[in-house]
This record gives sequence, structure tokens and C-alpha cells, in this order.
Amino acid sequence: MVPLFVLIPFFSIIILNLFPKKLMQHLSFVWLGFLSLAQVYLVAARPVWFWDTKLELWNLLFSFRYSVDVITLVMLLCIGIVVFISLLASRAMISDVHQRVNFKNLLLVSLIGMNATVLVTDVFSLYVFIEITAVSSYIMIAMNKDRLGLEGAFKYLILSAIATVMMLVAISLLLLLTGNTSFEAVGAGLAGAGNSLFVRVSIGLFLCGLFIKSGLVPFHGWLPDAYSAAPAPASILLAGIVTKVSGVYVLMRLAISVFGLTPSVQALLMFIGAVSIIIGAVAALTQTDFKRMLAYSSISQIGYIILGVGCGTKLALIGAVFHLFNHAIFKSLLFVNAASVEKELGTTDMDKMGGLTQRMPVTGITSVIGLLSTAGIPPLSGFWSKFIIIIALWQAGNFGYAAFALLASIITLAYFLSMQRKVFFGKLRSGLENIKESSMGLIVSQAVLAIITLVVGLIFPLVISWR
Amino acid sequence: MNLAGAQTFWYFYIAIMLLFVMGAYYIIASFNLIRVLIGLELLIKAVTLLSILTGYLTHNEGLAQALVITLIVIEVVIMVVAGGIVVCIYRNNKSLDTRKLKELKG
Amino acid sequence: MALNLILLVLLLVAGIWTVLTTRLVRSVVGLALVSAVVSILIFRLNSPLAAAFELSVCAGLISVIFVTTISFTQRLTAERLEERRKERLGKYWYLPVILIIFGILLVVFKPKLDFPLPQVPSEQDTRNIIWHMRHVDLLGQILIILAGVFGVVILFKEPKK
Amino acid sequence: MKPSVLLLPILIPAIFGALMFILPRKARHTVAFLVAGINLALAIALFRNNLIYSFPWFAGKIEFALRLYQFSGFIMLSAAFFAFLIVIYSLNFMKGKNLQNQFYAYILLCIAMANGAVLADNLLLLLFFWEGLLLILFGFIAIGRPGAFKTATKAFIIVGISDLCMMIGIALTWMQAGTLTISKINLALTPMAGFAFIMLMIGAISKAGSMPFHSWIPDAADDAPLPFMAFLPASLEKLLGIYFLTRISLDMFKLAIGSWISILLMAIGAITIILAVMMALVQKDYKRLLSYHAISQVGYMILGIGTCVPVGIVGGLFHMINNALYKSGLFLTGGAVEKQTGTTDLHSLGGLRFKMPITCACFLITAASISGMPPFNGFFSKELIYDAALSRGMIFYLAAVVGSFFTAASFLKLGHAAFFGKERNELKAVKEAPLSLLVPMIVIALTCVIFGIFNYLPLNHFIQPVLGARLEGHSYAGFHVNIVLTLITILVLAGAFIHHIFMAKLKGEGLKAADDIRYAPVLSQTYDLAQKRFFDPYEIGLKGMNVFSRILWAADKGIDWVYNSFVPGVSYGVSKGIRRMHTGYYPVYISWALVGMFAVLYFLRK
Repeated sequence: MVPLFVLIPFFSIIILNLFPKKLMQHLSFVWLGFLSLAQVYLVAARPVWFWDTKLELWNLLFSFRYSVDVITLVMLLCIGIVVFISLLASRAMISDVHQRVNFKNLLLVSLIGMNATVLVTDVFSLYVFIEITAVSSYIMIAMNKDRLGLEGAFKYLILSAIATVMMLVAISLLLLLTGNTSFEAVGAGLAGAGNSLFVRVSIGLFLCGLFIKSGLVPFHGWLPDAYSAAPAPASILLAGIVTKVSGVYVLMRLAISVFGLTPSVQALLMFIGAVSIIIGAVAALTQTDFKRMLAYSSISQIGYIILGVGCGTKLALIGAVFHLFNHAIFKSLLFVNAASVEKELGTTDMDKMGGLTQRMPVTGITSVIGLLSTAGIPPLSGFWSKFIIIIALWQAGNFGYAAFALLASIITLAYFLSMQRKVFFGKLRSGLENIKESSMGLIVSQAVLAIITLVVGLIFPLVISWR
Repeated sequence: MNLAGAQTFWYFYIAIMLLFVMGAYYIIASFNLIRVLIGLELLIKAVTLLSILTGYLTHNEGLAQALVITLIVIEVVIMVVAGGIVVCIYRNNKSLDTRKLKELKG
Repeated sequence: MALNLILLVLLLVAGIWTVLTTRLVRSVVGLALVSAVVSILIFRLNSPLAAAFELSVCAGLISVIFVTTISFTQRLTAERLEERRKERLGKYWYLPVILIIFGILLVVFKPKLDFPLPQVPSEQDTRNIIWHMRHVDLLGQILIILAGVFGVVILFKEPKK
Repeated sequence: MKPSVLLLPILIPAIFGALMFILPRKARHTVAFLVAGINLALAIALFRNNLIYSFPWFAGKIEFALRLYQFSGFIMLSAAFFAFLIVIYSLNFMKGKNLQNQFYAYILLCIAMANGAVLADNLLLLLFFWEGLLLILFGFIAIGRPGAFKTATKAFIIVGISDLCMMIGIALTWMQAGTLTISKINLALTPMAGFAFIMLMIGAISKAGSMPFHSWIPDAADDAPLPFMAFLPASLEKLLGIYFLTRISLDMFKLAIGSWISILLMAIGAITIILAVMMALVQKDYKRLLSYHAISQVGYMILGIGTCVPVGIVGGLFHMINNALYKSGLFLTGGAVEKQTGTTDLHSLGGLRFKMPITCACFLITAASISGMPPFNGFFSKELIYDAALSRGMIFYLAAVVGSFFTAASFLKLGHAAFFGKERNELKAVKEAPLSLLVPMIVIALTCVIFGIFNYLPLNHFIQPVLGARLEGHSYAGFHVNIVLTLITILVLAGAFIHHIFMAKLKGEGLKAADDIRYAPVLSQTYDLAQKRFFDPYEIGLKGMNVFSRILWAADKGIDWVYNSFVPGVSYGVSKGIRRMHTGYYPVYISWALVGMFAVLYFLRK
């Protein structure tokens, strides 16, 4: 029944839009909440009746070839969690009825796009669903039609279109080399094709497209702009999961099970990862905008994941997937923090903040948890995944990269500390005396994410051996 | 690849590559948002042609056409959304100048 | 083959015209021309269905989209246009040079095409492939059209004053 | 006994600790009390058993291994003992305070994590519990008074960084030994192994609170709830830190007398003793003063273990348990004073000996213990350490003795200021502390006496079996320590006492309030003292040391500065440069991407 992850949301878009808007906004809130939580439940508990039953009727009508492994499961879990959080945030942050309805429609499209992206086993279908996710993200970013949002959306659109062109060229070349687009056929064809120019060009172009999609240096130009200009719920979704699915996940999937990790690809991935880690971390140091800083830190964290993928040993891949999960959780947490600050203060400029913990205790405390987890302070979840990646790098003999990753996490700590001091600690800035803790939806989502970070950190062995 | 195939591929290859260069140049060099989108279209045209060409060379036209049809649908939607964003930008800025899109930086 | 060559040259000329022309509308016409030439080429490459699609959707629909977008925005005045023309001359004369250099480079570094072509599946009817083998893409098409509809609803709506 | 019983001391407190967040308000005290009691009973039942429990874990690659033997049983028992006392104490102390549920939850979780860390026979497992403790530490401090959050973050970061070092150490050890099972690791001291040892040692001594990882402890003394201080920095963390230090230096690495690591450990110990005690001397707050002693006493243990001779190790371990006793006892008296008077500022305390006689008596016993006065327990452990230090070098012995002198001096000052001296008007209404505060103090004070007079009890049953064959049949129980050293110690203590009496008299005349005993030089007093030649050299020396300890204070701040702002400072310029490159003009970004594309294609050319 796995195709239901895609099909049920698909039909619910059509059905929900038949209702009048006033009713639809509430109905779709409940329904989307149910869908995302059901997804989390189905992945976390993995009931046999769901995963092992085949939909015979559907297969006649509608064949859907899919594959499920640990990475897919982790991604489905993240998608469920982040969509739910984004939904809660949208309830709190968007007040206009039309906008609410529009956002929920887009959220559903995005959910389907991401679920399908992680399930399909065909290079071209991968492109199709990446594009669906991306289109819904463009619209979400531009939704408020304010100047910055439009600018961010346009930049994202252009860079991302160039990325898809690169990927399409690569797909065409793969078609030329292997005659088909399914994972097995492409993988087998590439293994047989040896190491000709076109093989390398197609792999290289596909990787470049995915580098743009996942925002690695030097392909990252759009990312800080899009993240910081997006409306809060959209930025949670975008930073939390969209770029991870459409960039990092696909990269992992292709690199591991289709292209195969050749030494040169490994070296490339590790190098790009390391460059992203350091550039992202250093650029984040002097940011004055809350969301922009988080965006740069996102670049740096994705660098860690790619570094792990590039290392390629089993342990490193475990670490990379685990870090992907953690990153989805704590980056969404931080963007929810940003959203609640933005909602109360009306700005994300950190120079205008100070001492907010006194007024917004939940936001302050959860942000500390998120930040420390990002910086990899034990025993929070982010620490373990970074630790595993570093250990794996060390074991594989990449001592330089291991030391480098360790050093960069100190810089991460540094910029987050300086941000903490600016925003949450210290004396309350004058003019902020009337600030209150933000609304219930945001508080709940912050608390949920912070608890996940804590609990996963504490019981990480169980998490690691989960399959 | 046989000789005739290689010959065909070679001519198309040069044309497609030059089309890529044109599109990329147009996107980077022009100061008008709509022109940027036209440049994007040129790139996608080149890709479309490339896909069909590979299908033709491997006698796999069926699959290539299927892919290209999907690709065209997606292309249209992207252009519609991009057009919408450009119109909104025009309403905001009263201009289509790309140089005014520098608000977000640093 | 000769016809193909002529069409390819025509394609490049149309492309260059699209890039270099001053008026926005002409540029859109140039794009439509490129599309038309591409669809003829596709037709000649044994892909009639895709050619029909390309001709109707790209040369037709996309031109309409561009024209609509242009009509939403204001045209430039005649003097500004003249200014622009000078500006553009300074900017765009590089393009032919770049194209020539790039073409020479491509000819010099000609890739070896000696790799074997793959065995392909026997099913070659496009309609069969779309309707029976690529359901997922079909789903994707419907979905992205839905997304496009939402995009139009959200983005093209006149802002309330 | 089934080996799986070893899971109980971890699971029971952990489960109830987690439940504590949701239990009804009234049930909390009872549950906490019961669980601490059960844990103590378990620890007693498990003590002296040898059990190993393990199953594959971590995708089958690493063993989840727990090992109970003499040493871990001993540490577990002591931890359970202190936890039980602290819970009894908190029943009353925390009454009416906010966030009680979190407080009890943290205590129970702390017990669980400590038991896990002690029992773990696998380095990664140990690390896991170690980090769990760190998290609880954070939570514990954060629930203190408003503003404690900042201190909590400071503690979290400092300990976190040292744990990072420990992690590197574990990775290195793993690489060299090829296993993570602690009881199977046995490494010779190559330079690489030495580096691994130092990394692990940093983790251990920072948990114990040694310099230079100490600076959060005094801050926590100000901010955190008091039972926390008596529980974590005073007893539990010392037990764990020294436990781990002993494990790595005795079992995992072959530490020989005269190896450079031994010298390093002794040096760290000696420096910690001296510097921390001198900082303690200038403190003016009950809890803060104690917290610096909590740092200083670690020095003795590290010094003792660092000597690598059996007598030193026995002394170090004995000192560990003694310190846990009297330091938590002292903090508890501090808590009683705080509870009854509402302050711990020594300026506003005085003459409490009639108002709070039992507290005062407990204070006197524990203070005498920490100062090393015979026949209390501190005396014996210090004597053993002196003995060992003397055999390794005069300088270490001197450091230990000087530290002892200052310890005595500062406790005389503290006692005088808080319990003796003139009674203050504001404190007229003060009453003796309630029973549940007194019971733990009395138990601890009595244990101090028993461990002193009948010192063969802890030595024969707890400590000497840990070293086993290493002792070569010696026993250090009883009074047979070096007579000369004993005499010197007594002389030093007497000197401190005489000096204190003299000073108090002197200043009592000069100032109206007898409680204002400050060695900190106020100028007029320095002039007064300068007339009496007898004190001159000493006062000058003290003043000099005062300046020195103020410099240390500044250095302390300097460490903070490095932690907080040095790294951002260096990277600032680069960061600005990178920001300037992001012009916001998207063709620039496209160009980057295209250049990147060509670079990637070039990179993959082979």
C-alpha cells in the first residue's frame, strides 16, 4: 500500500477544493495534520498491514514502481514531521482565508512531490517530482507578493531552472548510453559503459544540478535569499525538507545506488562538502538577519552530509542519513523560532533584538537546544550524527577532512553563541517590554521539535539500529 | 555508434551546444526579466532537441517522446509561474530591470 | 541530411536573432521561430507526436504566455528604446564572437563517439509507453498542472487596493 | 544473581525520573524518596558482586557491555548513598520552590546516568551516559534562580568542549587498541597513546572540576539550587571523574612511576590545589567559598593518583570518598543557613552557633575534616597523599601542605564569620533547621568521624580491594602513617589556628563587627598591620598572593573570553569578505554555478 503515500494526498487535493473556502481551510488543516501524522506513524511503527500488502486493484489501473529502504523511510519520516510543523506554523502566521487555502493546496502538492521523489525508481520521474516540489516552493515564496519574497522566488526559480537543464542534459546522455531511465537499467548500463567521456559528463552534470538544488558552495547563491525572503511557514518547509529531499536525498540515492561511488566522485563530494562547511559557517558569522544566518548555517550543515556521503563507508552513510534527519529537525526548529520572533517583533533583524528569553521563554530555550544541536554539542542529536561522520572519516583515512569537520563545528558554535547573545540573552532591549510569547501553534511545534532533538540525542543507539 | 549516427550526432551536437551558449549568455547578460525567461526557454529547447536526438540514435523514439511530452508540460507550467512572478515584480517595482533585484544580499 | 543541416543553421540564426533583437515582442517571435524549427527537427527525427506537442504547446502556448506577460507590463518609450539599443550594442556584440570561439573549440575537442549503443526495449509506441509504462509521469503531469493552476490563481490576481 | 539485574540501577531511576515530569505534585516527594531508597538498597545488594552483562548493539558492531566489580560497585554505592541523603535533604529544602518536578526528575535521571557511566564497560556506552549527565547538569543549573540559564549554557559549553576532547581520546584509543571494551584495553604509553590518554584525562578531570575547566562551578554555586551543588560538583562528579581517571591510568594505560604523564598529573593536581584555594581565600560568600574548595580538593586526588605509587592511589581514592562526604556536608550546612537566614553572604551572617547548634556542630566536624585535622577522615587521606607526594618530589609535598594551610585558614574564617563572632540583630529570629535538613548533615558528619577513627573500615572494604595485587600485601589502615609528616601537618594546622585567632583579635579591635574578618587588604588595615612587625612578611606575602589570585581571577575571565569571543573575532574579517561577494545580483550566482560546473567536469576528467 506504499503508493498511497502519493495517491491519497493527490485525491484529497481534488476533493478538498470542491468544498467552499471557509469550510475548506479548517477541513484541510485537519486533513493535512492527519495525513502528516499518519505518515509519521506509518514510518515509525511500520505496521505490517500497510507495508506488506499489495494493492492489486491499483496495480491494474495504475502501476507505481517504488523501492523502500532505510534512507527512504528516514526521508518519509522527516517529510511527515516537517509538513506537520509547517502546517501548525501556517495556522499561526497566515490570517487571510484565501492565503490559508492557497498555502494548504501548495503544501499538499509539495507533500506529494516529496513523497514521490523519495519513492520513485526512475531518473526521469525523479526530475518530474523534483520539479513539482520546486514549483510549489516558488509559489509559496512569492505568495505574499512582497518585494523581497518575489525577488527570492525569482532567484530560486532561475538557478533551479538551470539546475534542471543540467539534470535533463544528463538524463538525455544517460538515455543515449543506457537506453532507459530506470535506476537498475541506468546503473547496469553505466557499469557496462566503462569510463567514457559521456559517462563522466552525464554524472558530472547531474551532480552539478543536484549541487544547485541542495545549495552547496559555489552553487548556493539562491539559497540565503530564498530562505530569508520566504514567508515563515514556507521557509520552515523549504529549509527543513524541500532542499533536503530534492537535492541531498536525490544526490545520495543516485551516488550510492545508480552511479556508484567511484574514487573521483568521492573526492569531489568530500571536497565540495568541506568547502560548503567552511564557507557557510564563516559567512554566517557576521550575519545580522536571523533567517539569513540560519540559511548560511544550513549550507554548512548540508556540507557535513555531503562529506559523509563522499566518504562512502557504511558508517559514514549511516552518519549522513542520521545527520539528514537531525538537520531536518533542528533546522525546522530554528526556523520556527525565527518565525515566532518575526511574528512578535515584526522583524528578523538581530540588531533590533535582545534579551528575548525573558519575554519568550519557550522560544529562547528551544532555540538554545536547536543551536547547540546544530553546533554538535553533546549529547544532543546533532552531536551524534556529526560524531559518526567524523569517526567514519577518520576510519576511512581522511584525517584532514575529519579534523576540518571538527574545527568547523567550533566556528558553528561561535556564530550561534554570538547570535544567542544578540537575540535571546542579555538585557531586554528597550521597546520590547510588551513582547509576549508567540501563539500556541508555534509554541507546540517548537516544543515538539526540541523534544525530538533531545530524545533522539539521548536514545541515539536505538535510533541508529532502527531499520 | 555507427558512422551515420555519429555524423548526425555531431551536427546536432554543435547546434545544441551553441544554443546552450546563447541561452546562458542571454540569461546572464540581459537586464530584462522577460528576456531572462526567453533565455531559459532557449536552454530548454536545446534539451528537448537533445533528448529526441538520443532517442533517435538509439532507436528508442517511443520513450524519448514520452519523456519530451512530460518535459514540455512541465516547461509550460514553469513558464507560467515565472511569468506570474515577473508580473508581480513589475507591479511592485514598476520596472523589469534585473538590476533592481539586489535587495537581498550579503 | 542536407535538410537537417539547413534546419540546424536556421535554428542557430533564429536563436541569434532572438538574443540580439531590440524589441521584446520580436524576441518572443524569435523564440517561437526557434520552437518551430525545433519541432520540424523533432519530426524529422522520427518523433511525430513530440513534434506536434512542441509545435502546439511551445510555439503556441508559450508565446501566448509571454505576450500576456508583456501586456501586463508597460512598453518602453521611443527615446528609452533608442538608449537601450546603444546599450545593447555594447553588450551583445560579444555573443557572435563567443559563439565562433566556442564552435571552434567544439570542433577541436571533438568527443570520441565510439561507444556501443545500448539494447533498447522492444515497446516503441509512445502512447503505449505513456499510458502503460509511465503512469508516474502522468500523475506528475496532472499534479504540475494543478500546481500551475494554483500559481495562476495566486500570482496573476490583481492586488487589492 | 542474573547478569541482567545490572540494567535495574539504570532503568529504574531513569523511568521514574522521566515519569517525574507528569506525576502529580503530591506524589513527587514520596516517589523520589522511594526510588532513591530502592537505588541505595540495590547498590548495597550489588556491592561485592562480580557480574558482566553484554549484548550486541549499534547495528551489531559494538557491544552493550556492563561490568560490575569491586570498584564500580563501590562508586555506585557511594553515589546511591549521597543521592539518598540529598533527596532527604531536598524534601524540605525544595519545599515551596519552583520547578520541583524538574528538580527531582534531574536527580533521578542523574542517578541513572551515573550508574550507567560507572557500570559501562564500553567506551562509547560510557560516553553516552557521560553526555547524558552533561545534559542533566545543564537542566539542573537552568532551574536555579532567574539568570541561571546563562550559567547553565556556560557550564554546558565548557564541559561540552572537554567532552569533545574525550571523544577524540576515545576515537584514538579505539584506533590503537582495536576495541572499545574498557576491560580489554591495555595500551603501552607510546606518544600517540599518551595523546589519547591526555584527551581522555581532560574529560575525566573536567568532570571532576579541575582547573582549567572549573570556571562554571563558582557561578553555578551562585545560581543553581543548593542541593545540586552538594550533589553534583561536590560528590557525584568527583566520584565519576576520579573513577574514570583511575580507570584510565590504572587499567587502560600502563602508567609507570616517572612517566611524563605521571608528572603532568601531579603538576595539574598541585597547581589546582594552590590556585583554587587562594581564590577561595578571597571569597565573601558561603557557597562560593565552598565551591572553590570543591575545585581545590580535586587537586589532592589528582595528585595522589598521579604519583602512581600504591599509597598515593589509595590516598587519592580515599580522599575522593572523604571529600564527597565533607564537601556535600559543608554544602548542606550552607543550605541550612541559607534556608534559615535567607542569605549566604558572609557580611550579613554571624553568631549562629547558639541559634543553629547542630548545624554548627556538623559544620565544625566537616570543616575539621576538610582541613585535615586528626582524627577526622580528611587527615588520613591527606597523610597518605603527603606520603606519596614526598616520595615523588619535595615540591609536590610542599604544594599539598601549603594548600592544607590555606584550607584551614579559610575555613576558620568562614566558621568565624558565619557561626561565631557577634550575633547580628537581623538574625535574632533565626531557628535551628528542620529535621529533614539535619538528618543528612548528621549522618555525613558521623560518617566523617567513623571514617576517620575507624579508617580501616573504608580502606579495607572499599578502597584497597580496588588495587588488589598492586598493593603487594600492604595495608594502609590504622594510624601507622609517617610520624614526622603527621607532626608537620599538626604544626601547620596549629599555625593556621594561631594565626587566625591573632588576626581575629587584631581586627576585632580595629573594626566594630567581629564578623568582618577579611584577609583582603583594605588599606588602613594594612597600615595597622605594618606596625606589628611580627606579621609583616606574611601580610606582604598574603597581599602579594592576593594580587596574584586577582590576576588568576582575571585569567579566569580570560578563559571565558576565549570561549566566548576569540573565535568569532578571528573569523570576522573573512566573513565580511564573503558577505561582500554575495552582491545579491543573481547573474553573479549563475556565473558561480557555471564556473563550478566546469570545475566539476574538469575534476572528473580522469
